[in-house]
Amino acid sequence: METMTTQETAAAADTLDVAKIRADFPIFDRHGEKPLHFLDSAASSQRPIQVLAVMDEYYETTHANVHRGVYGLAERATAQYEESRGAVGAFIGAPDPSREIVFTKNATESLNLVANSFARGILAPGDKVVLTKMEHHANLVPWLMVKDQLGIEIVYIDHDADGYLDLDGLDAKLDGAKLVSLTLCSNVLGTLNPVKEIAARAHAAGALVAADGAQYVPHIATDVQDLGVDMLAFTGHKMLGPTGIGVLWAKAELLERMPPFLGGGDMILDVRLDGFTPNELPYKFEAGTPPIAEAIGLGAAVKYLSALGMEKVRAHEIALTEYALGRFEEAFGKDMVVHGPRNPLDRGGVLSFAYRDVHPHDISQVLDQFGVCVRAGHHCAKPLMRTLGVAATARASLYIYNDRSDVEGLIEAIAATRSFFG
Amino acid sequence: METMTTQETAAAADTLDVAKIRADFPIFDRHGEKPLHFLDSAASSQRPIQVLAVMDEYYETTHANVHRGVYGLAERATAQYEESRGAVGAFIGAPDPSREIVFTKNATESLNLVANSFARGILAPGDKVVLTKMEHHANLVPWLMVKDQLGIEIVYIDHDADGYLDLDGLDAKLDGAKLVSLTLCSNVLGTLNPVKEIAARAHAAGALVAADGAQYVPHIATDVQDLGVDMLAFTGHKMLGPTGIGVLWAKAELLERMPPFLGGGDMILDVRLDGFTPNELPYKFEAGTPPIAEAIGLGAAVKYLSALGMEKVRAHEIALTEYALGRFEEAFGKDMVVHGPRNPLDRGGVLSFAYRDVHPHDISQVLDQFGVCVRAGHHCAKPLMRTLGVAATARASLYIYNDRSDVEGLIEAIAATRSFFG
Amino acid sequence: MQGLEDLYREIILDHYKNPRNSGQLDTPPAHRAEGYNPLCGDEVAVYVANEGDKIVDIKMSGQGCSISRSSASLMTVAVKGKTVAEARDAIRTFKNMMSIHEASLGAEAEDQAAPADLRTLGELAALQGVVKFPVRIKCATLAWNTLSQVLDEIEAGA
Amino acid sequence: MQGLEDLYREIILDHYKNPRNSGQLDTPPAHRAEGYNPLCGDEVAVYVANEGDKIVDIKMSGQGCSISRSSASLMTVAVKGKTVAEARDAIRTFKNMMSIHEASLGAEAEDQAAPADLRTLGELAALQGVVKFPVRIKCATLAWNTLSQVLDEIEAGA
Ligand SMILES: Cc1ncc(COP(=O)(O)O)c(C=O)c1O
Ligand SMILES: Cc1ncc(COP(=O)(O)O)c(C=O)c1O
Repeated sequence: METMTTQETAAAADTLDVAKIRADFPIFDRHGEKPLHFLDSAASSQRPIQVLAVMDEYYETTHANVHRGVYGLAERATAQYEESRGAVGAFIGAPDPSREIVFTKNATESLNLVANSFARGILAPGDKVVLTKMEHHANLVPWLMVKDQLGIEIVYIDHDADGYLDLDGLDAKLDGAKLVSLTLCSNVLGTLNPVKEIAARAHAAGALVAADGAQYVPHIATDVQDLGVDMLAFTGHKMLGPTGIGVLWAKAELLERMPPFLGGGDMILDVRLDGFTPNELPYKFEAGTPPIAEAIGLGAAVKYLSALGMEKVRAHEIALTEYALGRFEEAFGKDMVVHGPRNPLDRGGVLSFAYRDVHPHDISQVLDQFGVCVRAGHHCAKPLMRTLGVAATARASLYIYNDRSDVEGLIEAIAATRSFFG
Repeated sequence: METMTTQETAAAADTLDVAKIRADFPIFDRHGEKPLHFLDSAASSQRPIQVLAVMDEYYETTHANVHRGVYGLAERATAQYEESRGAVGAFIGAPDPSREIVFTKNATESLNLVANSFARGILAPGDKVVLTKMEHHANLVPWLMVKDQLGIEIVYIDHDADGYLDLDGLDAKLDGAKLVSLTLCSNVLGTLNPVKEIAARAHAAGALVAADGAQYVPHIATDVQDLGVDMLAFTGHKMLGPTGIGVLWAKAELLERMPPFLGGGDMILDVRLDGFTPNELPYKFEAGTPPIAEAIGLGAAVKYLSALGMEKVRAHEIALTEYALGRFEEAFGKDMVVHGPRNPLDRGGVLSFAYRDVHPHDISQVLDQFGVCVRAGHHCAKPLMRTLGVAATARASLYIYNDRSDVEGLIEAIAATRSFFG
Repeated sequence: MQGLEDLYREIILDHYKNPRNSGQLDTPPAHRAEGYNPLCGDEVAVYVANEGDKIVDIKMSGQGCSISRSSASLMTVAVKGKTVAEARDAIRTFKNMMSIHEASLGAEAEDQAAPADLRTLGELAALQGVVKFPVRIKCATLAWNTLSQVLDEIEAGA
Repeated sequence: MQGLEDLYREIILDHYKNPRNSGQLDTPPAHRAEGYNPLCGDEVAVYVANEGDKIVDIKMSGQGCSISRSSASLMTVAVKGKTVAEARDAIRTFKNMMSIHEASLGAEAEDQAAPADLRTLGELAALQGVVKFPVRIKCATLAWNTLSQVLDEIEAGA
């Protein structure tokens, strides 16, 4: 999937000035006394002052409900909200942001929108939907619900022990399928899935492709047209944006065919006591007062990321992943197992690991005493946990404000678990 | 519905210090040059610094994803989020907030949750649901969708020319009904519906009662037990909270019976490749990363409102409504028609009006030149517009930061429409 | 209120108070389409009677604000007696005039209305002030989009 | 790491590394229930063999962290040989100990565990430090909630 060599990426990484970046994130100064090794951005990232300031400025100077007001404040609020739509669309290479970007509350709602809308208007009982066994619950449970309600068939793509999808039997699985929905980057294994290839083969088989970009869009320059997918879901809080905002991008002609999901204000052209006419794109899918300030905050977040340069963000993460994998090996040898692909070019900056037989909860607890924040649990991917043969993993995840000192802090803290767990 | 006399309420109103309140709302200083007569809080209110500060503080010192982290930040974030649940529950008299308060993105999602969950697990084809003809689209379109999908019957309670519900034929309508879903306060007419009576009669007939409190909870002390409803939906941005946060309260035993709506992280106990087990209340209904900062902001908003005292808030609005109705009469006589009940005790602070034959859009446009913000349109209540025999109305709505000067500003601006529209 | 004078030009107020070609035509033989503005509930119905590709009569009815009503009235005057192709030109020119704002917001700038075109607009140029009030652009274009639908229907039927 | 010493007491680590009553019992005659911690994926199965209202044998199996495993192990020791009513008392006492934090967060304070109760807890008191780590309370109570389900089943069947 990647075209740079590791050398090139390491060189590019030097250009991301982590100290300068950290200065933009108040939490590193203000969270408490210990230094903060925040290694849980895959669960939720932190926010720079630039994003917080834009939202405050909006509330303090401009707020009014959007789309329905003639007066100046409402007009300015609407313009800012719609500009964010444009900025977010541009960030992922959407050909027609003003029609194709739907704001939701999180990636989960985006994926539920897809599943429910497909269930209501596109799928028929018995239709086949293809998922992978490494999906986040957000791209799994909505389909299990559709299965219960409509009686569709769900077929899963397997993966091997290193976390690579097994594409051998893919064509048989695609045969007759209506939709493939898969993650661009596993939130547990870090695997970057070969979505371009899968999309091409799915399209050849007549299936549409939905992508879960929650762990991808924040980290890797994204171009929906290049990826070749039909839909893309992602979430603001993992990419420097506020909580409460998610995105669904889909091709306009597909959105036109999809029936609405949530009903209410803004999503209608007309309502009678016996029926309604849906509004134009994208409003048809935006029922009720949208997360206005949050959308504007996400607009500021993508501006911040674009200013850094997504190529550099990615290069930084590759270099840091490579560094971490090397240092783990040095420090712990066989005592530490990192799940997922070995090659840093094949993975995002997500490092799920097992250390000896210390339970992830206990690891995370001890690490917290060192100011090291990692997630412990099933990471909303219980079926994947089962194929890994574990109940939970510890997961350290990297982002733009992390550097080698965080990796060293992590290693020191992991070593300290031995004082309790021998 | 109200027990105070107008005299009493007028006296109580003097105790709300509007000048002091306005000082808490930066937008009045910062929106631009003209004085701001913000009379569109029914569409969305403004926010006090107290709310913005709590959210900034959260992001700058505490943020991490909730519910899944063992480390300190995540624990503190979770505690703050759950404390807000408690505060919001206490604000509406919920007997068991930690299980009964579901955070959503807005009232619209809350009402969609009810409609979809009922459709999936409680209603059967042919079942009867009772609405009113003054519902906001948010409490109408979801049911029209359920009607399409499941084939339920929707029966409407009428209202008279003054905006009072017509309860004469109610028992026949309730006969065999499974659910009554109605607004506590019309966002167009201002009517405060006799929900206690309707709930009692609905329960006697074996029907459940869902209430849309979007225009009620921000303005009137709310006690779900006293109202006697089974469910209550409302929205943060109309009550000094941020955008992106809504609430559904429902009785725990009802939530237990309701199947989940959105699927994803946090709402499951277990997921297998062929099915899932939903989580406990209220998490079962909170799929994905919730609007964390927004919930915390709403917690701060209800704290602000509670400190003012909801009895005083209501008294202030009654007094100001009374003043406005009197002044309109004086200034415009028959040239101005205000929709809804005449008696200020029977209505919320929402004043939809027609002025001569000037179109609401034109009224709002002219008013904007005077810094007077009113909404013009169908207010997401198209069926009600049809019974009113208009395509749109202009609507001025009052809140804690409005006073007589806003009413005077409104009157002056309305008079000025004559320079264009004779 | 100098801002408002730009919006509420005299011609506009005149067409609002005295709409031209208000009413309905029998369908068939005339063609008809309806437009809504979901933001404000405005509605318009446009009726076109054609002979071949010539618009021999046009009427409009509905409810709306001064901008939407006057724009509809001005439109009927502008296209009555014209050919379908000429009417499409007028629609394009008018919508270009209205999209100046949208273009400046970053939307694609299609083929911008040349000044010459604006001159051909005649009285319609009075609606130019709407561009400064972006929310009202939808009011101004409602009737034109609806006319466009009627023309589609005529050409589909032909 | 003084905070952690409160959590990871020696008794706890001992029960974690050398769990007592680990394993399964045949069902029937034994009764069985399963518990999940959805936050972390921990699972426990509790097996109880009873004679009348007496718990004659108890086993537990599953996966979990030191707190959840040691709590399960300590629980089996605490209730083995006790009556169902005594076991329910133990559950109540234990959960009260764990709810001090929740109570301070505003939840209702039910019948607070009296100090006397804590003394009757014996080794279980080692888990008291968990209260300072609210996220781990669910780990500590998992087995107890599961035992409670098994007891419900036994009493329902009786
Ligand atoms: C009566 C009523 N119900 C529901 C809503 C929907 O609220 P929201 O747009 O925040 O979902 C509104 C406000 O628009 C309302 O006035
Ligand atoms: C791969 C993946 N998909 C979807 C989600 C859901 O995102 P959210 O919780 O913001 O809806 C997440 C994050 O939790 C994720 O990692």
